[in-house]
Amino acid sequence: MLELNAIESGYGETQVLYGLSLEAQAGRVLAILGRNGAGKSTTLKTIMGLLPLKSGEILFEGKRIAAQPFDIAKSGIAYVPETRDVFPSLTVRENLEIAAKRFSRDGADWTMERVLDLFPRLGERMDNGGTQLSGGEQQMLAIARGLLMNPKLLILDEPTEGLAPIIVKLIHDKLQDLKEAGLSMIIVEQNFGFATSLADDVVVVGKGQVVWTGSADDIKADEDAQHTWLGV
Amino acid sequence: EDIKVGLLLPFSGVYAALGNEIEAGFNLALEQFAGETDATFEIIREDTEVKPPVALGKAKKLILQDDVDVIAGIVSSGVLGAVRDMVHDAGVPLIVANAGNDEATGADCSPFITRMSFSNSQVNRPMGSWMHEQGIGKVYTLAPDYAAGRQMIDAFTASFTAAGGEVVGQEFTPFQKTKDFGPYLAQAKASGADAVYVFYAGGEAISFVKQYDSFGLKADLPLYGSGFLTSQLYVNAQGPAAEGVITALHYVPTIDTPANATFTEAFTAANGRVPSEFAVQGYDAARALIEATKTGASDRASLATALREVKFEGPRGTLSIDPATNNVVQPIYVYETVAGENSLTQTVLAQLPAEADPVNGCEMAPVSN
Amino acid sequence: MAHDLGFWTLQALNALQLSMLLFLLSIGLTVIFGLMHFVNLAHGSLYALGAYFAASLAAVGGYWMGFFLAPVAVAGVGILLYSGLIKRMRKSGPMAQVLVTFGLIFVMLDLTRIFWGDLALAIEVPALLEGRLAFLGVEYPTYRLFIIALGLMILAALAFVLGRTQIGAMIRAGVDNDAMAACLGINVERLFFVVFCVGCALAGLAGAVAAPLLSVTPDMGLQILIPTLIVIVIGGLGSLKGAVAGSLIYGVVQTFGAVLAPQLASVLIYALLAVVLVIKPVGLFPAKG
Amino acid sequence: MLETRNLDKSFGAVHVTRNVSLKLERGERRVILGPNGAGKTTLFNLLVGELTPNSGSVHLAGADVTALPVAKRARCGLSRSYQKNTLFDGLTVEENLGLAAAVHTGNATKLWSDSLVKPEVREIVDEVAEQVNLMPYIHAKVSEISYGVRRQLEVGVALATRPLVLLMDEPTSGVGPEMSKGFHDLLNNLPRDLTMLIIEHDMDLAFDVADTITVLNYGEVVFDGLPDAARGSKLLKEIYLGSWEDA
Amino acid sequence: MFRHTALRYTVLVLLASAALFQAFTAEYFGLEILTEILILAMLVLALDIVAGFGGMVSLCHGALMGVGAYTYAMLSTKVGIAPSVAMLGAIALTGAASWVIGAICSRSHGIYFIMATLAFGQMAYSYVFEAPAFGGDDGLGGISRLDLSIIGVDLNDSRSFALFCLAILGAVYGASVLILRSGLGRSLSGVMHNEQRMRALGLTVWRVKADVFGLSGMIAGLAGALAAQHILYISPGLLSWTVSGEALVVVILGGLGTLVGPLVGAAAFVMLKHELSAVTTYWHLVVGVILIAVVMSRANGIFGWCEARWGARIDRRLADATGKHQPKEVMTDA
Ligand SMILES: Nc1ncnc2c1ncn2[C@@H]1O[C@H](COP(=O)(O)OP(=O)(O)OP(=O)(O)O)[C@@H](O)[C@H]1O
Ligand SMILES: Nc1ncnc2c1ncn2[C@@H]1O[C@H](COP(=O)(O)OP(=O)(O)OP(=O)(O)O)[C@@H](O)[C@H]1O
Ligand SMILES: [Mg+2]
Ligand SMILES: [Mg+2]
Repeated sequence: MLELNAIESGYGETQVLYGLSLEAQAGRVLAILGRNGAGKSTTLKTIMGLLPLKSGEILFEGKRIAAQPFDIAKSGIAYVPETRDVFPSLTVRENLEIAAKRFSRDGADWTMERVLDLFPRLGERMDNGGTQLSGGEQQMLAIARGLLMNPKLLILDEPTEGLAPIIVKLIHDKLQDLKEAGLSMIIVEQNFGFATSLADDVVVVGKGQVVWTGSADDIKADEDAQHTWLGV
Repeated sequence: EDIKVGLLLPFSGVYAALGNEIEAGFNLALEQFAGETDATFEIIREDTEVKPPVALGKAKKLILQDDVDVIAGIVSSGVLGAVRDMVHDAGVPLIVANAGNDEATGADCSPFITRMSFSNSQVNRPMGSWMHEQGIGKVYTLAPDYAAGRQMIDAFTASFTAAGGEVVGQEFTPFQKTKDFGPYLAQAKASGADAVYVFYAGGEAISFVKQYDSFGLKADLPLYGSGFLTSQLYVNAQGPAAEGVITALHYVPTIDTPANATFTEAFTAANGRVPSEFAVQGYDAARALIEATKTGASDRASLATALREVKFEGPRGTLSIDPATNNVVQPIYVYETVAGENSLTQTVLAQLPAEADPVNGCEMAPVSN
Repeated sequence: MAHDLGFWTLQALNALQLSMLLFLLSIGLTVIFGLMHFVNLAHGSLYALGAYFAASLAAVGGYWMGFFLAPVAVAGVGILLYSGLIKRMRKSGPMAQVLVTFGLIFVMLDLTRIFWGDLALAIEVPALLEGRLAFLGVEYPTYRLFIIALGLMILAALAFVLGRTQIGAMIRAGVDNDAMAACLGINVERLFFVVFCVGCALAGLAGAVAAPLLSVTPDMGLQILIPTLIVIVIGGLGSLKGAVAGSLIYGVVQTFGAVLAPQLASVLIYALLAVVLVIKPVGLFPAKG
Repeated sequence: MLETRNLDKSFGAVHVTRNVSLKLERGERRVILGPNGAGKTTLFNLLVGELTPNSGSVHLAGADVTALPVAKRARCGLSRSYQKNTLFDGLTVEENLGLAAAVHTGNATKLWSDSLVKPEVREIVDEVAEQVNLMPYIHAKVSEISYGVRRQLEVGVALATRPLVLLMDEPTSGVGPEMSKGFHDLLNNLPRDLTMLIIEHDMDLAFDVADTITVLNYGEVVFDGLPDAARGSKLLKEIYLGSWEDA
Repeated sequence: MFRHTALRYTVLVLLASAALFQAFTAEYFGLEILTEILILAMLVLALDIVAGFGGMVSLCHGALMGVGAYTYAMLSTKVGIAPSVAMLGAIALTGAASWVIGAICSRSHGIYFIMATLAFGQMAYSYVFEAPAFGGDDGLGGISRLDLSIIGVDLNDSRSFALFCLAILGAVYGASVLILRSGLGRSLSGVMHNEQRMRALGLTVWRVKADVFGLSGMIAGLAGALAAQHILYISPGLLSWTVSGEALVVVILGGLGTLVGPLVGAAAFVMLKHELSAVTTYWHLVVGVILIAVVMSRANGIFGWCEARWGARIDRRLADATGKHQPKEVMTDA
C-alpha cells in the first residue's frame, strides 16, 4: 500500500532520516517504534509532504506520492499528528465539517453520525471551541477528523500521548474495531504494549534508519531487541 | 548679458503641483517678455522636495557651485525660513514666488529677498472688514494647525474684531493629518456663528469644501475663506460643492483686464488649463526679474537693488514693491465661485485696494557688498 | 461649549464613519497578515491606487463604474504583485517582507504621479447618495451613512464568510495551522492567493469609497498607512475582531479627541498605541496560533 | 534546598499541577517520572518562574521566591535546561557557555570590558566544555553541530551558571545511547553538593542517578520515595504501560 | 557579537581614505555631501547597533536624532548655553529619552516593537510640529556651530566641519565596536538570539535592552546635534517617521548587523540620492526598485553580498597566512 524506499529528510540543514525504508501493507496495521527523537514523526511528516524529501522515493498504491500535502490528503491518506493540531478558532462541529465535506465521495463509510456514534462525547461538545476540550477529547477529535476523510490509509502519531488510561483503552478498542473492518493503518507509539497489541507488523526506527523489522509477536518475544532499540 | 537663475521649487512631495504651476508661469513670462531686455537667462531648476534641509542644500549648491545671480521660487514658508540666512549672507537676490509667512517680509526681512507673491496677512486682513461690512457679526474659524494657518486666521480675526465682529469659535486641525473634517464641522454648526471663515489649501481644501457641502452647512452657514480654498488649481476637483463659496485672494483668473486676458489666454494655450494664482506668481516673478534687468542690473547686488524698485501692470493689476519690507503691494479680490459653462468659474465681487503690510519689525538694511 | 444630544449623535456617527473607512482598509491588511504572516506595507498604496482607478473610471462611466471596477482593478494589481514578488517572499523573514513592500510604496507612489500627475483629483458623490438623511434626530450626509452601511455590510459579510461558511472555516483553519490544514486536503497556497487578492480588492474598495469624501492625491496611501497600522496593531494582528476593535477605538479617539482635546488630537492616538502595547504587547485581540 | 508547597496550576479548565509539594535536600538528586502531559515541564516552569502558580509557593534555600521574576531566581542559584533546545543558535559553543558564565560572574552588563576574555569567565567555560565533552566543538556554531551535541550544550549552558540547584528537563531525549552513557558519567562527576531535579524517560539512567524518585501523574505526586521502591511499584508500571493489558 | 573580518577592515580603510581624500580635495558642494554622509552614517550606526545586533528594529531613530538636533538648537540659541555644553546636553537628553523608550518597548517584539517605537517617534514629531516654542512647522534657525577656536579650528569652514564630523564618526564607530564587544554587547546578542534563555540564565533582559537603546540614542542625539550644526536650520521634518524609515533602508541596503555595511549604505544612499534627484524628480521610484532588487536577491544588503562572495575567501587566505586555523567542525549525528 505505502512503500518508503531509502528516504532522506530533515529540517532545513539538519538531516534526520538516513535512507529509511519500510512498507505498510493494505489491510494491516504497521507500528513504527523507536526512542524519542529517532525520527518516527519525521517519517510521518515526510510521508505527508510536510517535510521535503531529499532523496529516496515514496510510493502510494504503486505510484509516486504527490508532492503537496493537500494532494496527498486527497489521494486518501489521513494523518493524526502527535500534536493533535485541533484548530483552536473552529468549533468542534467546524473542525469535523472541514474534513467531512471535502471527502464525501461515493461509497464513503464515514459520516458525521457514524463518527459521533463512535465518540459520543464529541456530540455533547459540538459547539465548544477547539481549545475548550480536554486532552482526551482533542485526541478523539483529531482521530474523528482523520476518519471523516474516509482514508484508505490512516496514520496516527502517538495517539495515546497524554491520555488517561481509560481513554487509551477506549481508543485501543476502537482502533481494534477499525482494523477488523479492514482499514490500513500506520501507528507510531511510545507505548510499547499498546502498539504491539494493535499492530500486525512492527518496524523499529533508530537514528533515522530502520533497525529492526518483524511481526508484533516477534518483538514481544524478543526482549533483547526491546532493550537494545527501545530502552524498555 | 547672461544671467543665471536658480529655480528652487518643489517638484515632488505634497506641493509638487504648485511647483509645476509656478514653473509654467515663470517660463511663460520668460517667453513673452524676454525680448524686452538685453539679458539672456539660463535656468537651473532644483527640487526642494518640500523639505527644508534638502532645500537648503539645493540653495547652497545653486549659490556656491552654480554661482547663480538670482534665485526664484520657494513654495513653503518652512523652506523660505531655512534658506533665508543663506541667501542673505551670500547676498544673492531671491524672488519669492509663493511662501507667504509674514516674517519673511517682517522681522526676518532682507534687502535680498523680494516677495512677488503675497503675505499671509495681506490676503486675509481685508476680508475681516469686508465681511463685517456685509453684515456678518459672528464667525467661526478653522485652519490647519501650522504657522501659516495661524497667521492667516490671526490676520482675519484681527481686522474682523477691529471692525466690530465676534469670533465665536476657533479651531486648528492637525496639519496634513486631518482627512475627515466631520467632527469640526459639527462643532462649527453648534457654535451659533453666522458664517465660517477658513484657510485650507491643496488636498485639504478639496476635502474641506466637499465635506462642508455634504453636511449641508452651506445654506445656513455660508463659507468664506482665504482664496486658496477655492484656488483655480483645485476648484474643479471640488465640483458643485464649491459653488457659492466666497473667498479673497490676490488673483482670480476672471479679473477683467487686458493684461490678465493676454496672460490667461497664453497660459491656457500653453498648458491646457486656466492659470491659478500660483501660475501668476511664477509669471510675475519672472516678469519682475526681466524688469530689473531692463535697468541694466546683471550681478547679484545690482539685481537685488533693482528688484526692490520694480513696478509694473500685471494680470493682478498694478504691482509694486514696498521698500520698507520688500513685499509686493497689490489689490485683493473678493470673489464667489460660481458654475460656469462646463466648469466652475469666479465672479469678482469686490476689488479691495492695495495696501502695504505693516512693517512687522522689519529693519531693512540697504544692499551692501 | 454646551452641546445638545444631536451634536453628540452627529459626532458618534462621524466616529463610526471614520471607523468603517479604516475598517475597510485594515481588514484587508489584517487578513493578509493573519493568513500569510505577511506585513504588506504597500496596502496603503493599493488604497491610493483604488482611489485613482475609481477617479479615472468615474470620469468615463460614472461613480458606480468606479465603485465596482476599481476593486477589481486593484485585485488585478494584487495578482501581479503576488506572482511577481509576494509569492517569492512568502518564505523569507518578516524584515525582508517589510522592506520589499516599503520599496513598493516608493515605486507605486511615483507611478501614480507619472500616470495621474501631481494634481489632486476628485469624484462626485453619485446622485443617489447626494444630500442628507434625517437620522436619529440629526441630518447626516447620505454618502457617509452609505460608508457606515457598507462597512457594516462588509463586516457582516466577512464575519459570515469567515465565521459561518466552509470557506471561512477553511481560512480560519489555515490561519490557525497551515500545515495541518494542508493535511486535510486544503490547498492553503491557493487560499492565500485568493485572500491576498481579496485583501487588495478591499483596499481598492476603501480607496474608491474614500475618493468622493476626500481628495485623491499621490501621497494619500502613505498618509493612511500609519493609521491603518495603528488600527491593526492596537487590535492585534490577524484577527477580524482586532480590526473591528482597532478601527472603532481609532475612530472614537480621533473624532472625540478632535472635539474634546483639540490640542492633543494628533498626539492622542500615538499615546494610546503606546499604552496598549505596554499593557498588551501583542494588541488587544491577537489571532491565536 | 528547594521546596515547593502545594503548587497548583491550571490553564483555563485544564488542571496541570495539583498540590505538588516536594522537598529537596542539599545535594539530593531526584528524578521525576510521569507520562507525557503529566505536568513535569509545567512544574519546572513554576519552579523557575516562567509560569506563576495559581496557588502554593516555591522556596529556595529557605527563602520564598514565588514572587521573584525568572532572572532573579536564576541569580539565586536556580538553573534549568529545557526539554526543547533553547540555545543561542547563531553563536558558537564557546559564546553560548560564555553568556551563561558572564551572567553568573556579573560581567554580562559591563560596558568597558569583554566578558569572554575575563579569566573568571574563561575558567568556567573551559571547565564546563570539558565536563560535557564540548571541547572539540568549542568554536563551532550551534547551527553546525548535531542534535545530540546540542543536547549536551543545553545542559552545559545550564551548568555554566554554576547553580546551586540544577533542573534538567529530559536531558537525554534525542541523545543517542553512547552519548547517554557519557551523560551518565557526567552526572556522576558533578559535585556531590549540587542539588538536582531531573525529568527523565530513560529508566536505566533514572534509576541509576536518582537518590529519590517522584512520579507525577495528572499533575499529582503519586509516588515519592527511593528508587528501589519505585522499581517494584505496580503503579509506575501502570502509568507507563497503560491498563488495557489487564483487560 | 561584532567581529572585524579582513573584508571589513579592508572596506573600512577604503571608506576612511575615500572620506579623507574627499575632505581635502572636494569643493564646497562635495564637502556638503560628505558631511551629509558622515552624519547619516552616525545615525545608521546607532540604528544598526539596536536593529542588527539586538533585533530591536526601531522606527524612532529619526525622531531621536531630531530630539538631539532640537535640544542642541534650543539650548544654544534660546537658553544661551555654550555650544559644547549644549551638545553634551543634547546627547544626554536624547540618551535618557531613548533609554526610557527602550525600557517601555522592551516587552514588544517584531512588528509590535516597530509600531511601539513609531508611536513614540510620532508623538515627538507631532509635539514639535505644533509647539510654537520650537518654531512649529517653520522650524528654527540661527544655530551656530561649536567653537573650536581654542585649538585653532574654525568649524564655520566647510572643510573643517567635514573633517570634524569625520573624526567624530571615527570615534562613534570605535565606541560602537567597543559597546558591541563589551559584556553588554555580548548579552545583547544573547538576547537577540534567545531572550527566554538569557532570562533563565539570570539576565535582566529589559535593562540590557534599555541600556543599549539608550546608548544608541546617545549616538543618534550626537548625530542630531551635528545635523543641526551642519544645516544651521532645523525643522520638524527631521523627526518624521520617514527619516527613520530611510535610515532603516540604508542599514538594510548596506547590510544589517555588519556595522561596516551601513556605512557603505549611507555613502551609497546619499550619493545615489543626489545623482538621481539631479536627473529625475521620480528618484524615489529608482530607489524603491533598487531596494526591492536588493532584498529579493536575498543577500544581506550590498555589504552582506560582498561578504558572502569574498568574505570567507579573504578570511581563509588571512588565516592561512597567519597559520591560525579554526578547528573544523566534525559532523556527528545523534
Ligand atoms: N523542527 C525541527 N527542526 C529541527 N530538528 C527537528 C525538528 N523536529 C524534530 N527534529 C529533530 O529530528 C529528530 C527526529 O525527530 P522526530 O520528531 O521524528 O522523532 P520521533 O521519533 O518522532 O520522536 P518522539 O518519540 O520523541 O516523537 C530529533 O532529533 C529532533 O530533534
Ligand atoms: N500554556 C498552556 N496552556 C494550556 N495548557 C497547557 C499549557 N502548557 C501546558 N499545558 C498542558 O498541561 C499539561 C502538562 O504539560 P507539561 O508540559 O507540564 O507536561 P509534561 O509532564 O512535561 O509532559 P512531557 O513528558 O510530554 O514533556 C499538558 O496536558 C499540556 O497540554
Ligand atoms: Mg514523534
Ligand atoms: Mg515536558
